[in-house]
Amino acid sequence: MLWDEKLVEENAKTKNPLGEGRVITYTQALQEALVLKLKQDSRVFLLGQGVDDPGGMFGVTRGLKEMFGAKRVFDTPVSEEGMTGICTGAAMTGMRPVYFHNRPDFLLLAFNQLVNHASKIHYMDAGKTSVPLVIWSAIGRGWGSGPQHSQAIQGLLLSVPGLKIVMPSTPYDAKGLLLGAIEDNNPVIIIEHRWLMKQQGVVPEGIYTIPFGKGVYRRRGEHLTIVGTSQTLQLALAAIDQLKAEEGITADVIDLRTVKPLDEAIIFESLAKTGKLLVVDTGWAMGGVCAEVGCLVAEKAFHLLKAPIRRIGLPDAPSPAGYTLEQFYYPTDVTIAQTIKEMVRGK
Amino acid sequence: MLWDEKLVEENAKTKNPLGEGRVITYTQALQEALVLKLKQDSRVFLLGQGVDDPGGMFGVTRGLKEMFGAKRVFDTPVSEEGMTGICTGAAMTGMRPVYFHNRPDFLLLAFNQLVNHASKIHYMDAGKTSVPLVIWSAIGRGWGSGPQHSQAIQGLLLSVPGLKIVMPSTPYDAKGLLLGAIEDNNPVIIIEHRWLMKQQGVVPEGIYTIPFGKGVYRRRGEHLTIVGTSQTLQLALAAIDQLKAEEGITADVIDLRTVKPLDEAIIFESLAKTGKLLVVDTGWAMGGVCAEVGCLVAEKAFHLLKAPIRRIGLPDAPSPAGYTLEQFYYPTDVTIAQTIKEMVRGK
Amino acid sequence: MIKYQYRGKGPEHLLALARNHERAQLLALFFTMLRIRMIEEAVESRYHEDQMKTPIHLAIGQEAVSAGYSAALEPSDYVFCGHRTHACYLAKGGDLKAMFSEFFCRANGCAGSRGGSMHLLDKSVGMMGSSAIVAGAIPLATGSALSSYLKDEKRVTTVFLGDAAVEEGVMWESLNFALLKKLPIVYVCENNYYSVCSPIEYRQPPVEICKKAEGFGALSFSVDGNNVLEMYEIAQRAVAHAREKGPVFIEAHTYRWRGHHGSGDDSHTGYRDVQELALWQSQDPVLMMKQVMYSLGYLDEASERVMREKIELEIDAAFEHAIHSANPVKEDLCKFVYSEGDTHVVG
Amino acid sequence: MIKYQYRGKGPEHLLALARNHERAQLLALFFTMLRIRMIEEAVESRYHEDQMKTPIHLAIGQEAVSAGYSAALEPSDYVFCGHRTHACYLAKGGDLKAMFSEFFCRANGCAGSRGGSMHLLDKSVGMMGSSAIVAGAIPLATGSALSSYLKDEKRVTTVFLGDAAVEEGVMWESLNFALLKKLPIVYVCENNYYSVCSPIEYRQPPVEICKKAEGFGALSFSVDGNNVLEMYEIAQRAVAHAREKGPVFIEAHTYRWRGHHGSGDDSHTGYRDVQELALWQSQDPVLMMKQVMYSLGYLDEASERVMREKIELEIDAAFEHAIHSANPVKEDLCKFVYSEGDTHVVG
Ligand SMILES: Cc1ncc(C[n+]2csc(CCOP(=O)(O)OP(=O)(O)O)c2C)c(N)n1
Ligand SMILES: Cc1ncc(C[n+]2csc(CCOP(=O)(O)OP(=O)(O)O)c2C)c(N)n1
Ligand SMILES: [Mg+2]
Ligand SMILES: [Mg+2]
Repeated sequence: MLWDEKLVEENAKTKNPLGEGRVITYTQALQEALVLKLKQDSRVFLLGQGVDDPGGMFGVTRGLKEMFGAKRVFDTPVSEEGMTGICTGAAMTGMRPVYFHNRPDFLLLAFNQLVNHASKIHYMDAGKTSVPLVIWSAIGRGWGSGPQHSQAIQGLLLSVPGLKIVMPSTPYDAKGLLLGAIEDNNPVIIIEHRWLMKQQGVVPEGIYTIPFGKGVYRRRGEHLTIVGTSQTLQLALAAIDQLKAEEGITADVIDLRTVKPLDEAIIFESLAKTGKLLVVDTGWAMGGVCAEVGCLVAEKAFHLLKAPIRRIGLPDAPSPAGYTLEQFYYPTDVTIAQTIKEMVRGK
Repeated sequence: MLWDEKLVEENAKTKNPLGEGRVITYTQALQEALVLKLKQDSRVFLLGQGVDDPGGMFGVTRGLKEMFGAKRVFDTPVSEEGMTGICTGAAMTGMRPVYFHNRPDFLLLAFNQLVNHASKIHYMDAGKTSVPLVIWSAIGRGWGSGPQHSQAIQGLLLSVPGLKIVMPSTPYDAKGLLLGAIEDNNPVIIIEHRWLMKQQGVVPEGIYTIPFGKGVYRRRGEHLTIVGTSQTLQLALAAIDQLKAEEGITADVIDLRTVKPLDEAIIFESLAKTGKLLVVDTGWAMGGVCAEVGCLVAEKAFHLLKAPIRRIGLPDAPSPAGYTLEQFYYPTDVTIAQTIKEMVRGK
Repeated sequence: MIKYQYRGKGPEHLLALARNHERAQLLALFFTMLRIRMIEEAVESRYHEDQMKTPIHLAIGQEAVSAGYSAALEPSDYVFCGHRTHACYLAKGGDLKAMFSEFFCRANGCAGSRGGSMHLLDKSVGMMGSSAIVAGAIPLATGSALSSYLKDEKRVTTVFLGDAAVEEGVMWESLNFALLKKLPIVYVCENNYYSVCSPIEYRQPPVEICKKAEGFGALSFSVDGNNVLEMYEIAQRAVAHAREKGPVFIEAHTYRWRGHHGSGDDSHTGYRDVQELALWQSQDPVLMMKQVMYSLGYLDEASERVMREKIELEIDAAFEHAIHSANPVKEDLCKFVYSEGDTHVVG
Repeated sequence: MIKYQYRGKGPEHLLALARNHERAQLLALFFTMLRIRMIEEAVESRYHEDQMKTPIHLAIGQEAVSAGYSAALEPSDYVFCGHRTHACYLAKGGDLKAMFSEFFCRANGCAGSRGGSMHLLDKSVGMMGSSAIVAGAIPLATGSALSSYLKDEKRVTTVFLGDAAVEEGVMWESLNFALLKKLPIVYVCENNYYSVCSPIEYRQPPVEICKKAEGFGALSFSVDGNNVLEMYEIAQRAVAHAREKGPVFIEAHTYRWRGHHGSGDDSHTGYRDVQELALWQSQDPVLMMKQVMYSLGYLDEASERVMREKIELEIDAAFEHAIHSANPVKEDLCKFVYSEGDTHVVG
């Protein structure tokens, strides 16, 4: 097994799921959401490169073609812009496509359809047309994927009106947010992370949805507020758990779940207590989710802030392919812990 | 003449150019830069849809085909992604393309080549290849252009490593920054604004360049710091000039000139005096240039801040086509003045 | 120099074809064309008043394409188009009042003043929408055809596009997918030889557009787009084929009499020869058909006058309607950014 | 089920063609193929060690395409390719040590460990670069050909692409532009019938890829990509045509023996029939050529052994080199994000 697959698997093993109930993996949770919706709603269909192949999108879509037929679950040409427009057109005319990509990097081919079309049609048509479209992709960090295969591009889409952007971090959320995305009448981009795919978690059976724009506390604490999503939030949790054990440092850790819409209230609520903000994101620190959350707080909750905001994302460089350079590139629980310590010690 | 052309023309007439020297228009200044470089450097060539037609990109490229030949100044197919890659490939192999678009909206078709290729190749090739490419476009606000023809998308590109983003606001800067862009060895995106094209200004003859990442004070004052670029900065200047005359409110007004790289030092320098920051931008307020500048200050100059940051950009909605809706959509000198007053009065 | 010759078979051929059609059908076709012509001329005649604050892309000279083609469609069939919307919208039965209201930026415009002239839609008659992005509607229409395939409907979707739209790669991505799934779609390319002021020879090598589509495997036709009956007959074959067997591509040769946008001819600017325009005007699709109608005795001065008066009345009423309709209000601005609509499940 | 038959003329034809070529030429071609095969097998045999932390896309089974084609190029000609880089890089003369260093993520890798296996380049031999984005290199290569046109050079640029790359619209945008300007470029499509695990029948209607290119107006060839001499002969014609007259498109039919990426065959997963693989393996391009060499008396066991030993020594030395080279250091991470290089003016 390759180094990063091993890492992901081990990581999944060491982290035991919290709570009571049925335990399944992240990919199983996602698949369950798809099965439920495919059964319930004949308008839903799945497509994407290799959606029906033996890999089946990390296993998420494996077997679904056999279950629901080749008409509703199908492979596509390698034509991201065209297929995004085709999905948009299908959504405009009554269907509910769920379009899978292996990596968010490939969404860059479809920005015209995403930004100029899918996200604007409801507005442009004065509400007469809706575009219930789900676009799914998983950040491909690791395995030497390199500059064109590891990007986290949510920051590039954050300011686009009409889009919703979902970034789950647990199997429970992954399922509930995907169900919510399929039910939503707008284009929803789901950005998963490859490194979460083998995670286990408690996941209820049946349909449930997690509201968009509502964050959740993953930890409660005193010294600072940490805000983020997805895999970087998991790192932050590891960091704070360690710091709590070692140095008694605690934090409110807020999982935003969706970055657009973005739950301002929960951030302000927490800051009223802690006065210190750390924003973490899988994308570039500059100009993306970190910047938006940081600015939002400096704008609307300035009086709550007791210290400078800190942000942890990627440096202003493309993601390098090589293993060693990758180690320098990505934040880790250790580097996050370091920043937390600086913030708490007031350095 | 259409309403917005009239407006732009009148605006240009009422604003008399400051300073001594030769006065020319914004488009003349841009053309001059092109002529100088085409004469000086045989590697430079110009292309774009209609670059050689009677319109000639607001007049910027008019007559250049006749002057430099159809081989070096040429029209292109309507293939933005392809042509961006073609320009990138030409730049990789020793040429220096200047690629013109009427509107930034069309750049969205080329995000794959811009973000996955042009901006990454130098890094990906470990410095062995450079991509000296200039991409020029002008925000198409007005004339009922609507959601797909008026966008200011600099915010979407801000976090992309390897790109430079230039947003001039005066004829002098437009020429000097374009000259600098053509001399730069990296992909440079120039985002102009249609409403500035008829402006007059003092512009030196010959070649001069304006360094990237160096802002400039357009006004000096006491009560707050206003940071921005392009046409919105012009509105902010109108607002503060009015407020100074009427109420004695003064501001440091900083024109960033380039948003990537971004001049942090000048912002912090000014904030040390004023303690209050207003960021203005032609793009969406959320997640773009405003967010980055705001967060930057809350992160690195928090101790200088005496009040919440404010940002003025576009609301979280597509740009509507209709005249009346446009009036509600865009910030004006009046709405900016209102915000400034609130900030100074400490509301 | 005349670059683009009329290559059709002229009025005699129109007359010959006319003999195979019913009087009523011929009258209806003529009426559709005449109505489009008169509406376009009326819009043009008022455009200088600057009350229609929207770009206009007049179809004058190209009426036979939409008129002839759309007559072969069922009311339940769908149409999409690009920026040159007027004729497609009217030929499909789009509401004139709602169109004029849109031009006048009124709240009751067909796109609620959000879209302007480049975004006309009337879903009650199957006019599904348009995109101001060249080729942007092509995948949308293909997606609409995918919906029909998924729903086992016999509905045909048609998309009108210009000669420049085939330069966008998404045209070929869409056609490839449509052929792969044998979708019920017709691509109607109005080749008027220009993209804005760029002649086709600056954008494409000398290869027939329909040959490209043929190379991809589509049933393809080359048609005299100034001959409404040739257009109609080919459309009938195309629509029947699309409904039962799959994609069809039609290249209709025609010519735009006015400037790319706005009112009036712009040949004097030099990008095309006035002789070329004169040549094509001598093959006026409306006049040719009128003469055929006269020579067949299906129309005379009196009945033509009745027709014209009817259309004039309709136009006047529509202008009245638009001019006296209300502008949008501030609260409208941020409506319809997101669809809150039902998520009704279809079992 | 065997979906994709071998359609070439088999070993007899190879032998027949061989009679028209010099012994030295044939030996050189065989050596190139054998070297690629042995290098690929060596990489594969060590991949499980997990020291080459990079995705690999092996060319085993497809060697004749790059080997035969590249023999027709001048050293000064340029080559670009996609993610399946190894054979193209080696056939153009790329440095093996730098390639292995890249695989081992070393600082002295050909892309400085930034690009990984999907970004091989060696500009000293005209191997200009590659893109991990399907079809991403196609416009880059077209731009390189544009450079040659602008510089009045006789250099030919070639881009290798897969059968899926023609599904990206940018392929057709690029070809259209190349034909428009008659650029010196050859597009070599290696049709191995699969994109990852997706058979071509899921992605394209049953139309020959080269017919599409022909429809666009390109001189097009369909070639047995397992026959190195057919490949070489067509390449000579293609390169000569490209150098003097303009674009050529070659579709080379071949087959990938290993999984899409990584090591080993993956036919057992069910996306392709093991019989199909066996069929194509019975048309082994390297073995076929070897047998021809033996039957012509140009090679015998002794001379073959000498060849193999030479290659083995080279491979061992290259592994030694790579394994003992230094990893990048932290300071390398943010190098080369921007080019500070000269802006030397060429008059
Ligand atoms: C992606 C994109 N690029 C450029 C433009 C600018 N543009 C608007 S209309 C037009 C001409 C299109 O020509 P054609 O498709 O032949 O249609 P016609 O106007 O002749 O009907 C162009 C280039 C655009 N709207 N979208
Ligand atoms: C734009 C884009 N979409 C999807 C992918 C994922 N991907 C990587 S390789 C590949 C297969 C390409 O198949 P083909 O072009 O036939 O080349 P082959 O691997 O067969 O040599 C795909 C789909 C990608 N890299 N880029
Ligand atoms: Mg046209
Ligand atoms: Mg393939």
